[in-house]
Amino acid sequence: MATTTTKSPALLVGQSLRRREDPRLITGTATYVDDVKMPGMHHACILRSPHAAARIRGIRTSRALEMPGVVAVFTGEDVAHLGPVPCGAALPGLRVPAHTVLARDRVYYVGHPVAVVVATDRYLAADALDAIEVDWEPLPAVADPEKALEPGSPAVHPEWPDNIAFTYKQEGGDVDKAFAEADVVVRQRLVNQRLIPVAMETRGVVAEWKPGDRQLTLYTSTQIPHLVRTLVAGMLKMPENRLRVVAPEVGGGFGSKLNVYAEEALMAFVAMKIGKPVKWIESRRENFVATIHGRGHVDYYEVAAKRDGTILGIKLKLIQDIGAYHQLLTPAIPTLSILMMPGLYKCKNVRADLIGVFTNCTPTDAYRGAGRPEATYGIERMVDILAAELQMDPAEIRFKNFVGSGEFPYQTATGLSYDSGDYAAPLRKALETVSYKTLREEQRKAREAGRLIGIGISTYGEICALGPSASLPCGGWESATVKIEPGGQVTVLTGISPHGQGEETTFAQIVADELGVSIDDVVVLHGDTSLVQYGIGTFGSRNTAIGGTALYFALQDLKEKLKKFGAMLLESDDVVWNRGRCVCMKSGKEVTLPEIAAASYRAMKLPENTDPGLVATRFWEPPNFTFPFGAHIVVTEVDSETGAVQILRYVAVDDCGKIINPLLVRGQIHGGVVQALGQVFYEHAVYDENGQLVTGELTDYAVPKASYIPAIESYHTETPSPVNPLGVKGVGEAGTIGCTPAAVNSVVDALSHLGVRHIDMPLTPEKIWKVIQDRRTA
Amino acid sequence: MIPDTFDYSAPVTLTEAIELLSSGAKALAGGQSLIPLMKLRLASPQHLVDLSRIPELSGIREENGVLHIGAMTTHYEIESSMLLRSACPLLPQTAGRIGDVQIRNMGTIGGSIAHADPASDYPAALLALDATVRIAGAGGFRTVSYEDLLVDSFLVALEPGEVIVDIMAPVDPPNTGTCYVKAPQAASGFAIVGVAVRAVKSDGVVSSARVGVTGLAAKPFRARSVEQALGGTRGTDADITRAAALVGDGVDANSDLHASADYRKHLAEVYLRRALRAALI
Amino acid sequence: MKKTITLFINGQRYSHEVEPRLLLVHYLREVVGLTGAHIGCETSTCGACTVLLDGKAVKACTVLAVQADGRFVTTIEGIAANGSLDAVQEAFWNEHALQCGFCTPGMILTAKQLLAREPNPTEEQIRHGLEGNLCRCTGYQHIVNAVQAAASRSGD
Amino acid sequence: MIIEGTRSVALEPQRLYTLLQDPDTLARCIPGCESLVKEGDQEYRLKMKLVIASVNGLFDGKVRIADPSPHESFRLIVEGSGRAGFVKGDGVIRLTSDNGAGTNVHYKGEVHVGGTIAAVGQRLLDMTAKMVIKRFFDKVSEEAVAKASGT
Repeated sequence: MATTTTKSPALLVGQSLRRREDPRLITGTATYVDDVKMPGMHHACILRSPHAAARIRGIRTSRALEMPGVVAVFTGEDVAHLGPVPCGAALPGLRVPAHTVLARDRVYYVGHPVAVVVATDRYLAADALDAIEVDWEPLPAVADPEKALEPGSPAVHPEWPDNIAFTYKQEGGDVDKAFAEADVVVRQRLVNQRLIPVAMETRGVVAEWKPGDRQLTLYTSTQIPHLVRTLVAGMLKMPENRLRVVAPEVGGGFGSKLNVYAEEALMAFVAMKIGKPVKWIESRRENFVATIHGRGHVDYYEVAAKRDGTILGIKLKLIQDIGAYHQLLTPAIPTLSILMMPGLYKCKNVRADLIGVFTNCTPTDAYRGAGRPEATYGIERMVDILAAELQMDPAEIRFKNFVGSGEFPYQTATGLSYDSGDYAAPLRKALETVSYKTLREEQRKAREAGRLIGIGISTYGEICALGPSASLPCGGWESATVKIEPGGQVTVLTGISPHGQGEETTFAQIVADELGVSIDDVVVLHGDTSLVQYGIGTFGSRNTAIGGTALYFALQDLKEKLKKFGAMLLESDDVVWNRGRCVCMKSGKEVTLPEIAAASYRAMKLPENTDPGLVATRFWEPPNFTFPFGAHIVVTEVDSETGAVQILRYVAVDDCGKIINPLLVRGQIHGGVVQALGQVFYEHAVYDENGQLVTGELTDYAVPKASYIPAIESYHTETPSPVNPLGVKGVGEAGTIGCTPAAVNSVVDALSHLGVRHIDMPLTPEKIWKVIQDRRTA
Repeated sequence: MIPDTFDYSAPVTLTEAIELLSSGAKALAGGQSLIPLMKLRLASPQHLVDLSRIPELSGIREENGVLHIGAMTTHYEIESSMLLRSACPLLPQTAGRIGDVQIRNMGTIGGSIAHADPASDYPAALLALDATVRIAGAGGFRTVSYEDLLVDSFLVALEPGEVIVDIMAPVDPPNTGTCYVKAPQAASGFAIVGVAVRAVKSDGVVSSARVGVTGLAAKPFRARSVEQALGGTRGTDADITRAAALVGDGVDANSDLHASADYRKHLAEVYLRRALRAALI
Repeated sequence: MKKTITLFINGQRYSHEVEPRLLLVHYLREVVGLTGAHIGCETSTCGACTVLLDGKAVKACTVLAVQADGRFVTTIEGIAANGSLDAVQEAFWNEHALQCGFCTPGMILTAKQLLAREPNPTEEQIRHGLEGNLCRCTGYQHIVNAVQAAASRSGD
Repeated sequence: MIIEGTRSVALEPQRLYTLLQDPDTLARCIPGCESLVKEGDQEYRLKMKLVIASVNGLFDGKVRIADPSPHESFRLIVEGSGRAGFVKGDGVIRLTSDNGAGTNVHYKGEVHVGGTIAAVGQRLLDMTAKMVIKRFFDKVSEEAVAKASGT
C-alpha cells in the first residue's frame, strides 16, 4: 500500500544499506553516558543491601564523610520527600508497595539501594562506600515464587502475608466444554527461568542542575527519554519543562532500559543538592541486582485436543515472579503472555489464571520479547507434547491448526485481531530449506547408530508495534517532525529512541524515497527531550511500524505543502510531486525541492492559506498491533556421554511484513536468536534459598560467546501489514520469540525415543546427562 | 569497581624483588586473577611487586633435553612457541585453552601456578609432565616437583619472599602421545574438569602413562590408579575404558553451582577416555 | 606514592603522575581523554575495554596503568590512518557487524590482532578468537562475516 | 550449602568433647582465628582472618555452642561478617567412640553465605568450606595427639 509517485529503480527502501550510525561507533568517538564529562563533575557510588530481607537498625555515615574528597552522603531519610519509583501498569486489585528511592527502615532484595556517596573522584567515592556502617538485622527471605505462595512462607512485604501482588483471569470461549469433548488432554509444567538482560553498557546517569535557569538535565542510558522526563519530574515534583532528558548513545537495552529507575531521580536530587554535576555509572555487579530481570514464569499448561490433532482448548495457570517491587511495567508483562496464548492456532477456548508473586529478588520487567517469548514457548512446547502424545509429526499438527490465510483479520479467543498472515508459508519454506523428509530419515539412521539427533520446530506469532494507546499505560502512539531546511536538506526528529536498531538509516531511506532527496541530505535526530517533540520511545518492535508511520504521514503533509509552493512557483494548478521536484503536467516545467524550500522560507510570496517554512509534525495513533510470524527449525545433536548439545543447523524464516533494510533485519534476527539460545542453554539468574543472587557476575552467569553458537540461516516471507501504510510489522523480538521452543523441541526430540517429554531450560549438559541416565536406568 | 590503594614497585632484578617480597609485598605477575579480585576488593595487598621487568623470568629454552619456561612467560607465548609445539606439545595445547586471547596475552604461567586455582588448566598438564619448578628466595635457589608445590586449593608451598623463576619439563621422548581436554564452565571458561595425559609407548606397550586432573577436586592431582592400570597394556580401547573408570575412585569431588560432584566424576572419566584415545590410539 | 608513567598511545607520548591503582582503562578514558575503550564488566570477561598493548590485545580494565609504563598502546581512536578507516573498521561497517556499538571498539581491536596472527582464519578460528569479547546485539554472525571480509580484503 | 563429613581423631570421646569446648583450643584450631573472647554463657566473639589465595577476608562474628549433650554431641552456630560478605553456619557435631582410643567425629550443618563472596565466589564455596573444616580438624587432631601423649 506504500504510495510513492514513481517506480524509479533508485528507491532505497528495500535495499541493504550500511548504517549511517556506524562511523562514530567504529571509530570510538560516540558519546555514551560514561563519556559525558562536565566541569566540576562529581561522582556517586551507591551502597546496596547485601541482604535479601533485613531491618536497618541504623546507618552511620560519619566515617565516610571524613574520607578525602567526599562531599556528601545521603540516606533514605534525606530523599523521603521524593516520589516513589513509578509502576505504570494498572490492574484491578494490584498491590503496589511503596518503592522509595532509597530504602528507609527495611530492605527487600539484595541490591536494594540504601545510601549514596558523592565525591570529587570515582575512586574516592568507591573508597568511602566501604566506610558507611549499617546495623543490619537480617530477616527471613523467600526467593522462589512457588514457595512464596505456600502458607507460612516469609512475607516479602509484611502488609501482604500471602505474597500475592495481583491475580488476573482471562477466558474466551467455553473451555470446560472443550475439555469435556476432548479425546486427549496433555499437561505440563513449564518454567521460563529468570534471566539477566546484560546490556553490554550498564546503566548510568549524569545530572546537571543550573540554578540560574532552574533547569535540570539528565543524561541517562534509557530507551524512553520522554517517559523518563515525565515520571522523574513527577518524582521530583518539578515542572516537566524544567527537566531535560537526553539519551546519548545507549549501549543496548533489551527492555532493561525501558524503565524509570531510582537512580535517575536520585542523581537529579544529588545534583540539585550539591550544586554540581554528578555522574553515576552502574558497575556490572550492581547491574546484576539493580537493573530489572526478565522472564521468571512458572506455567502449568493443559491442552485439550481431538485425536486428529485439532486443538480444542488451552488452560494455563501462570505464576509470575514479580520480585520485591513493581518496576514500570512489571505487572503488565505476564498479561501479554496471556494475550498470546493461542499462538497461530485456531483454538477458540482458552482460560488463564495469572498470579503475580512478590519475592525477595530484583524486580522483573520487560526483557526482549516481554511476555511473548514465554507465551510462544508455552504453546509451542505444548503442541510438540501433544504431537508426541498423538504420535503425529510436529509439522503436520501445526499445519492442521493454523489460522488459514483467508481468515484475516482473525479474532482470537483472547480478544486480539490478527492483521494479516500466511502462517503455513514460513513453515513450508523452513521445511524445504532443511529438506525435512530427508532429515527425518537421517535422524532415524543416526539413532540406529546410537547418535542422538533432534529436529525442533516452532511456528510463532507475536504482538508487535506496541501499541494502540488503549493497550499501554503510557500511550502507544508515536511522533515525528520533519523539517526541510532552507537549503533543502531534511532533518527528522523522531519520538522513538533507537539504540542500535538503525533508524538513523532506515528512516533516512524512507525520507529519501518519499521526498526524492539524497540520503546524505537527511539527518535523523532522537533522544533529547529539549530537541524532539514528545515521543513514547523504543520497545516492543514499534520503531518503524509506529515511529516510521508517523514519519511517513509527516512526509505526506510536507509533500502537500511542497506541491502548493510548487504550484505557486510554476503558476499552475496541475502539478505533481515527482521525487524531489514539482512538475507542471501541462508545461513540463519543474521546480526542485531546494528551490521550493528557499522560496518557502524567503516567503516573498505565499500560496493561499499557507504559512512560510516547511515543517510538519505528526503524532500517529496506530489502530491495531501488528502480528509478525515465522517458523524456526533447529537441528541438534546431543552427546550421550556428556549431555552437551551441539547445534548442527539453525534455520529461521521470519515474516515481519515489508522490509525496509534487509541487512538490518537479518542483524535483528541473529541477535534475537542468540539471546534466546542464551536462555535455552546457558543463562539462569539463580537465587539461593536466602535470596542471594549466586550468579552475580559474568563469571557465573554465562551469556553466549561467539564460539558457542552456530551460523544462523535467516530467510523471510513478506506479508504486508494493513495496519500501517508502510506495511511493516516489526522484527526486534522475532528471533527471541521463535527460538526457545524450537531449540528445546529439538533437544527433547533427540531424546524422545528414550521417553523424554520435557526438560526445563537452561538445558545444561548436566541436566541432559541426568535425564539420559534416569531414562536408561528406568 | 576500583581497587584499594597500594604501593607499587617494578624491580628489574630478582634480588630486588625478593627483598621487597620478603617484607610482605605481594607479587604481581600478569594480574589476570589478582586484579579482578582487587577490583572486587576481595584482595587488598598493600604493596604490589610487578615482576614483569625482570629479564631472567621470561623466555623459553631447551637445555640438555629439559625445557625451561620462565615464570613470566605468557600463556600466548607458550601457546605459540614453535619449540614447545615440537618438544612438548601438551603445554601449548593446554595454554591455548586458558581463558581467552586477551587473558592469554597478559597472564603468565608463573602467576597461574602461584595462584593455584584448582580449576585452572596448567596443573593437569604439569602433573602429567612431571614438571619441576625452580624457586628463588633470600637463601638462593631451590627446585621442587610441581606436585610437591601444590598444597591445597589456592595454596602452594612458597614461603614469603620466594619467587617462581622457571618451570622445567622434559622434552617428549619418541612415541609420546599427549592430550589435554577440558569441559569449560560456560561463563568463566575455568575447567569443570580438565584432564591431561602423557603416555609413552615402546614396542606397542604403554611403558609410561601420566595423568593429571584439574577441576575435579580441591587440589589437582595425578590419577595414579589410572596410570598403573594402563602401564604395560597395549593401550587398546578396552584398556583405556577400564583404566579411565578409576579416575574418580576415592576422590572427594567438588560440587558447585555449575556441576555436581557426581557429574564432575563422570565427566572426568569421559574426558579421560577421550584424552587417552587421542594420546594412545 | 604516585608514580610517573610515560606511555606511547596511538603514536603520541603521554606522561602523567598516577596512583598505582589507576586502571589502564580509566587512565585512557579519563586522563588521556580517549573514551573509545568501554567498561562493560569488572571481571575481565566482556572485552569491551580491549586495547593493544605492545601490539597485543589486552583488557584495559585488568591492567594497571603503571604496568603499561614505557609501553605502546593502540586504541580504537588510533587505527584509522589519515582519516581513512582501517580494513577491519570498514568491514564492520559494510557487514553490519554492530548494533549498539558498545562492544565494537574492543571487538575490532581483537579482530585486528586475530588477523595479524592468522591472516586467513576459518570461521571456527574467528569464533574462538573472539571468545574474550561479548556482544549482546548481533548474535556474532555479522561480526564473523566482517572478519572474513577484512581477511579477504587484506589478502587481495 | 550442606556440609557433612566424618573425621577420626585420636582421642577418646570424653576428652575430645572437653577439648572442643575449650575456647583456647578452639582459638588455636579455627583457621585464621585472631581472637576468641567469651561474651556470655557458651558464646564467644570471634575475629578471624581467612586467607584463600590472594583473598584476604577479615571476619568479625560470634560462635555459640548450644544443645550440649556432654561427650556425645553439641550444636555449633557461627556467624560472621566482613567486607567480603557474611557467613552463617549452623551444625551439629556428634562424637562416637571408634572402639579404640579414638573418636569418630561426624559433622553436619548448613552454611549460608551472602554478599560479594556469594555473588562471585560460588565455584569456590564448597572447596573453601571443606578446606576450612579440614584445617580445623587437622589442628584438632594435632592438639588431640598432644593431649593423648601428654598424659
